[in-house]
Amino acid sequence: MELRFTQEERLFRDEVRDYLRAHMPERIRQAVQDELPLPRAWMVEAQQILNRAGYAVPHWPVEWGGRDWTPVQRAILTEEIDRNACPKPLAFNTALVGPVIAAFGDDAQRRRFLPAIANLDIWFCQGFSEPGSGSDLASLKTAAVREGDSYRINGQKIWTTYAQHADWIFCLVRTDGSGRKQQGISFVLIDMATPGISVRPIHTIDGYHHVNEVFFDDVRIPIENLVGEEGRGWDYAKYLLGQERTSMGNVGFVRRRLDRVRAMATQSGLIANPAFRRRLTLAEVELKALEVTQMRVATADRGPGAGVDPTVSVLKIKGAELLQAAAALLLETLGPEALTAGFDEAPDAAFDGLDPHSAMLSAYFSSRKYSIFGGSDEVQRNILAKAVLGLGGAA
Amino acid sequence: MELRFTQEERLFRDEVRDYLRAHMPERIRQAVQDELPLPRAWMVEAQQILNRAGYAVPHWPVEWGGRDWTPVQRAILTEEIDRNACPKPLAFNTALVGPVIAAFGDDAQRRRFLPAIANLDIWFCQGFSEPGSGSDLASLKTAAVREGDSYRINGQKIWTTYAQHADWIFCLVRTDGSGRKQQGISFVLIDMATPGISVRPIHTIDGYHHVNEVFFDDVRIPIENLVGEEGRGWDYAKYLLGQERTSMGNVGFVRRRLDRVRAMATQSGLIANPAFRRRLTLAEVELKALEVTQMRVATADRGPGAGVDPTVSVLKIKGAELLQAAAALLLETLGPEALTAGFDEAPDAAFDGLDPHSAMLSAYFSSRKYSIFGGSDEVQRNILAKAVLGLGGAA
Amino acid sequence: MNFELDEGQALLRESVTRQFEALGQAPADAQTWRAFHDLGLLALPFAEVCGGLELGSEALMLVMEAFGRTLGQAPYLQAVVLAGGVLAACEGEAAEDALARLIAGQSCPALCLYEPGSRYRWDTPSTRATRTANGWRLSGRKLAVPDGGEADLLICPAASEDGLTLLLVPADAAGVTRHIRPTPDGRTAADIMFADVELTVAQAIGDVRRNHAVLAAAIDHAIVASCAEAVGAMARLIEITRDYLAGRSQFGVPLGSFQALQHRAADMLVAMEQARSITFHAVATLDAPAAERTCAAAAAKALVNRAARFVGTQAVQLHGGMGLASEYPAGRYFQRLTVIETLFGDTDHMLALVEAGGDWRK
Amino acid sequence: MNFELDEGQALLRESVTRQFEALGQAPADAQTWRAFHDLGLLALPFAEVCGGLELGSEALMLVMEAFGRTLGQAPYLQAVVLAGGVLAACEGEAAEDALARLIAGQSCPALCLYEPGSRYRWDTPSTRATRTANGWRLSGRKLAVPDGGEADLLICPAASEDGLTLLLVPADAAGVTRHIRPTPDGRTAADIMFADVELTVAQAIGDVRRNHAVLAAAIDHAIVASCAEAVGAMARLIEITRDYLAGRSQFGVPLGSFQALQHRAADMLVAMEQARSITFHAVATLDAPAAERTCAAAAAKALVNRAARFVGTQAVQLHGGMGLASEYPAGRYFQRLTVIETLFGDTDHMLALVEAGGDWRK
Repeated sequence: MELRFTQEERLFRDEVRDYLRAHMPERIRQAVQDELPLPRAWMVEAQQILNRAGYAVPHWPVEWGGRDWTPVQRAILTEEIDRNACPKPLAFNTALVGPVIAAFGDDAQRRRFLPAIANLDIWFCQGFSEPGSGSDLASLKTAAVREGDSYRINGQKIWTTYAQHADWIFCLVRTDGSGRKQQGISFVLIDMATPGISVRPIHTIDGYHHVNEVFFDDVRIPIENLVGEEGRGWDYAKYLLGQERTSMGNVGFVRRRLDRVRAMATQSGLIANPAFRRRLTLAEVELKALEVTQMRVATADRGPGAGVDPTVSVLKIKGAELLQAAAALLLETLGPEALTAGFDEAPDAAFDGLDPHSAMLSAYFSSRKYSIFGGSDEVQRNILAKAVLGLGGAA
Repeated sequence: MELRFTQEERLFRDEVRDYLRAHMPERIRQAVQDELPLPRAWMVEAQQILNRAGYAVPHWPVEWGGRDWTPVQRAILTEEIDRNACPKPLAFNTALVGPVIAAFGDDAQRRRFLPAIANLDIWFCQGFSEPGSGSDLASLKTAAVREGDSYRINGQKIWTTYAQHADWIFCLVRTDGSGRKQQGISFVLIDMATPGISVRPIHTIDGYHHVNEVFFDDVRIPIENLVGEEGRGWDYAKYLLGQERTSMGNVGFVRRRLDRVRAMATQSGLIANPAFRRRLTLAEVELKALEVTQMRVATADRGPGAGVDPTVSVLKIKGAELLQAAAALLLETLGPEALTAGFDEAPDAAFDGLDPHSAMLSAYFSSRKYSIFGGSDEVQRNILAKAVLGLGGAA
Repeated sequence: MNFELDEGQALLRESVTRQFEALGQAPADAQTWRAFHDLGLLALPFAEVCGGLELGSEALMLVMEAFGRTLGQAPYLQAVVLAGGVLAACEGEAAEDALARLIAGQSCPALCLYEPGSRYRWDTPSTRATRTANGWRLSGRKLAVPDGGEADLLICPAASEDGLTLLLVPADAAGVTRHIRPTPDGRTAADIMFADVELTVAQAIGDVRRNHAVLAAAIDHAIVASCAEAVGAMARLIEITRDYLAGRSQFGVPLGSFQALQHRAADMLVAMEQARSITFHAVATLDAPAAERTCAAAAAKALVNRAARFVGTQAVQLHGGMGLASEYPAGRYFQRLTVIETLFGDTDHMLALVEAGGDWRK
Repeated sequence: MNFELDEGQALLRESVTRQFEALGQAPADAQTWRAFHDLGLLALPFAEVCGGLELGSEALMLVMEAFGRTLGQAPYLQAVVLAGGVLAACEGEAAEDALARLIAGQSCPALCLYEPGSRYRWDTPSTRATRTANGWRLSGRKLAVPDGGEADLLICPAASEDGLTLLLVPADAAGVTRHIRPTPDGRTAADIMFADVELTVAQAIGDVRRNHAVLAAAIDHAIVASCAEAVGAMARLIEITRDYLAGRSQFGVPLGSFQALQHRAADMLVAMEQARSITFHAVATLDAPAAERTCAAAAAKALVNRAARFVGTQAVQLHGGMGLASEYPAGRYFQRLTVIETLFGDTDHMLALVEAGGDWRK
């Protein structure tokens, strides 16, 4: 048991921090700090800066750009990226489709995609959820019918983040409808430029456009775009659930938001209100605990494919709760000005001159998604009840 | 719609208040104020003072001592009894067994029991719950076998409040095990002096002895002690659930406890802490809302037998929550002295000279029961989900 | 005491709700305002001597609740309850004229309360009114005036040598600049700059010795009206959520059969009913002495704010992704409830007002 | 950074837990104390030069967690961590002797911190020490000293002309009166009156310039130890609750199959794991500079208090009536967790300490 960072770990943290501060442009860090929606080009630029230092995909196999780091080092990297207000590597690329291709793709797929995924030369979006599937992902209906050397795909995906930016989409599709619903699901890669794909924006209550519906109408893709074996897509999706564990708590994000609340409240004098201050202090204390929980999850990392670690659910639930609590404090800090602190600009509009207040009310509404997407709070509690507490068979 | 008390209602309230203050002995009111456990004799004395003014059983039929009051008047009485720190009439007598005998008993039972019940000349306790039944009351197993002119009863009841004080017990017993579990249940009255009855105290975490197990070992009772028809006991029990609605919120009790917190905090200076003060103010505001909710429930009274009004569940849930919140504020107010503010005396021990602090920590632990007994919070939420929201069929 | 609607109240609620549903949630326009006029809504709270209907606080509560249920977009709270409340309490020709035009549906006034750094305190404005040869010169900045972009007449409290002065400023007066910004409920609010606006003597309404009391009363009425609106919105949002849970299946069973979701919905109901109860109390106290009235209004808003947040966020949660999409109703109710939270004061501010009122518990 | 136990720690935890389970929850007696001595527990935190084992904060945390799991009744927190911590930090023969006797199992000291009206402030006692010809005369009243009735030696902070003075008072000294009262966890606490107690010069231990720092450090260590105890108690209470839910049926199905109860149990787990994490942080900060150490300890206690209340009350709720009965374990864990809440400071006090520490967030 070593509850403190070692000297090596502290040196590593300083190295990461120095690189980020030296290389990430101030305009990008400021926009992240202000929680403004970033233009696509900035996100690509940021990821390439990370990738240049080996910071985009350290958890990948070394031959594909990974670094042979300890779990603590990887957790430190994630935290420093967040703490220094750098954009995180695009999770769909680096945490989701990349590891699947690395583990289950063939060599041709690996060579074609992995370097481009790491460098965000190809932008992937995720096609898992469907209308009506909700948390019951395996009930998906989008069908891929084998016709010679290709699949013909028909169906619809929903809540597809950044589909409007994406070059490719990775999808779970049904290639066989005869068995249990978890069987007959396959994992395919689809070029968004393929004829028959259409994207419809879903505007969300934060006033922005992040998510979309994606429609597939007789979309033909070559069978080379199948990853792994036909019918094993559900296994690969479950493999993914064991990945991307250390960033689930959004620790650095919460920290930035709480720091912002404290700075604003100090400037406005609200900090002198002890009742407000106690709430802020409590959130900061909870965050400190969450930082340790994150490190516990990180150091308990049991490698890819080891399945679900239930403590991840603690991290996910509490991270969402704190992000929402911080958003509520932000709202309180704004006072009557909260009314107009957002909703002022179209997404990806001309970026300069945005009021730094303008995204704060959006942040409040946007925060609700953290307890819904990526495995809702309710799903996480089911996992805890079943896996840790041995309570199951519930309706 | 008349959101204020009428002139008549205000006069009625003053009349009740004046009587209570003039006739209820100060020592009894002080003990209630201090939340000390009352000796049996004091409870009898208090109820007889109420009964003399027609305040013990105003909701009963007029010929048996009831008053033809409006629901608002009855609610005002309940609140004034609580607010002026008077002991409430024993619910087992006046709210539970009395109305059942009045509605379903025969004339001999009415004459024999109702006046004595109203005046607490006979003290009844309740034998509904059994080990293992929990919220599933109808699963009860205590059996009454008909043998000539008597029943032979064997079984066990649990959580029987004041069994140690009681002269009689009213019980749900199984007279027929062949049909659905709700069928074959009968409602009987049993003299606690009957051979074969034994009472075992259950000591609770508040340090007191309120509840008991009651064992029936070949207990013989005359069939005259059956109330109503054999096999209809479950209907009578459900009828009871429609009674005693206005006191479920414990509004006056919460008020007294919060007033005590404010007085103590003012004396100690804790009230100057704004964070504490906000919590107290919020509780007081919630209580004000609960007072109105209670009046809404009272004025929506649809008469006996109309079945369950789901708004009662709001009252029950919120009343328990506030009583517990007030107990927590009491704990906070005590500071380090909380450690020794209770558990000092045996129940019903010599009463004089008890430290007025001595029951406060007991009150904290005792408060937990309000969300468990009388239909747990979970049962109340099931009722709301089903009756008001139309959501049902849950596990 | 009795919480049932009488015949007239039931009729009012029914007709208003039907009309609001017919108007839908389109942005308010002149036609809407005309319909409000024809329904008598613009005259509803005002004394008969001013040409009002004097229907009382309970009637206003029912109208606001119907607003909440239907997510009505018209600036009724601002123009009629808040600004109208100030105009009705001020003597003098200018105020009387302005009120008459409001009742006639010819004017839509707005009260400008908050300033940079003021938070929810409105009684010590930095905006200054100075005397000139012809009347007054007004300078200052007001923030986040709800529906202030739609107003043709601005009531601007300012500090002057006399005390708290109320000035009636036409929205198109020289020196007035409005920055109109969208608010999350699909409406707008205005940041308003008054730069050396020249006003006549007659444009100062009211009496400086009474202005504080006039504003306090109008704000308390508007606070209670906003509580009633929130109660209506919560009640409807709970129905929407119930319908969603009952109608949608997951893992082969209706969402509504999951006990954890049922209990959440039950808790939303509990919060809403408590909010309704405290709103009743505040309505019943609107005619009480000022200190008591302010305490009751603040107490109501404190609890309504908490309930609005709980009901709003949990409705979104129970809707899953659908709750986040602007095109579905749940999120829009959450947005309006959030806006109401920020009006007149957050929970902490309201609790502090209750405390400042001294012994309000009776 | 690494949260796995090393071999020695795993061994310590195992042997201590086994021993504690064997001792059961009977009131602590001389035999228990002897067993603690033999296990090395009385020497565990102290420096080797004093005859201690110097095993470090992590080892103490493991011991306290085992205490919590088994509801151990011995006055270890009071005698070894709190009073022992003060003795070990004071120079001079009297303190050294007292510590040696503690380590040898021959003495059971207690530190008297709070007074009537002091709430959780211990640094400005009203208890007075005045100089006499032979040493000191001590007068005052201390409240609610946990396990103070079992102590043979009392450490009493008092105000004197020199400053904050620490006096070693044999519990049977003339002028000492103890009122021993049961506490809800089945143990006792003492209200202690010091009435003109005559003491020698040597009975004033420590150095008035350092006494505040010595007490602060010992209290912080005890706070963190109490956090670890609470974490152990919560972890065990969650297991007990899980077993109850899994083993008991209602309406024909196991209680544990009701989703609302499952989710409550899951929330208890979340609260406990967060409490464990912040306790790790506090343990890791015990050797940091005083301000940082106090902040971390206070932060831990704040979160542990909240978790203890949630886990305790919900365990009782999930047990139904059984949770209220003293003879079942759930209620007893709740009782001990409630006592821990009242030790050293409630949540509000702890958050205020965190705030007073300035910028503790790094």
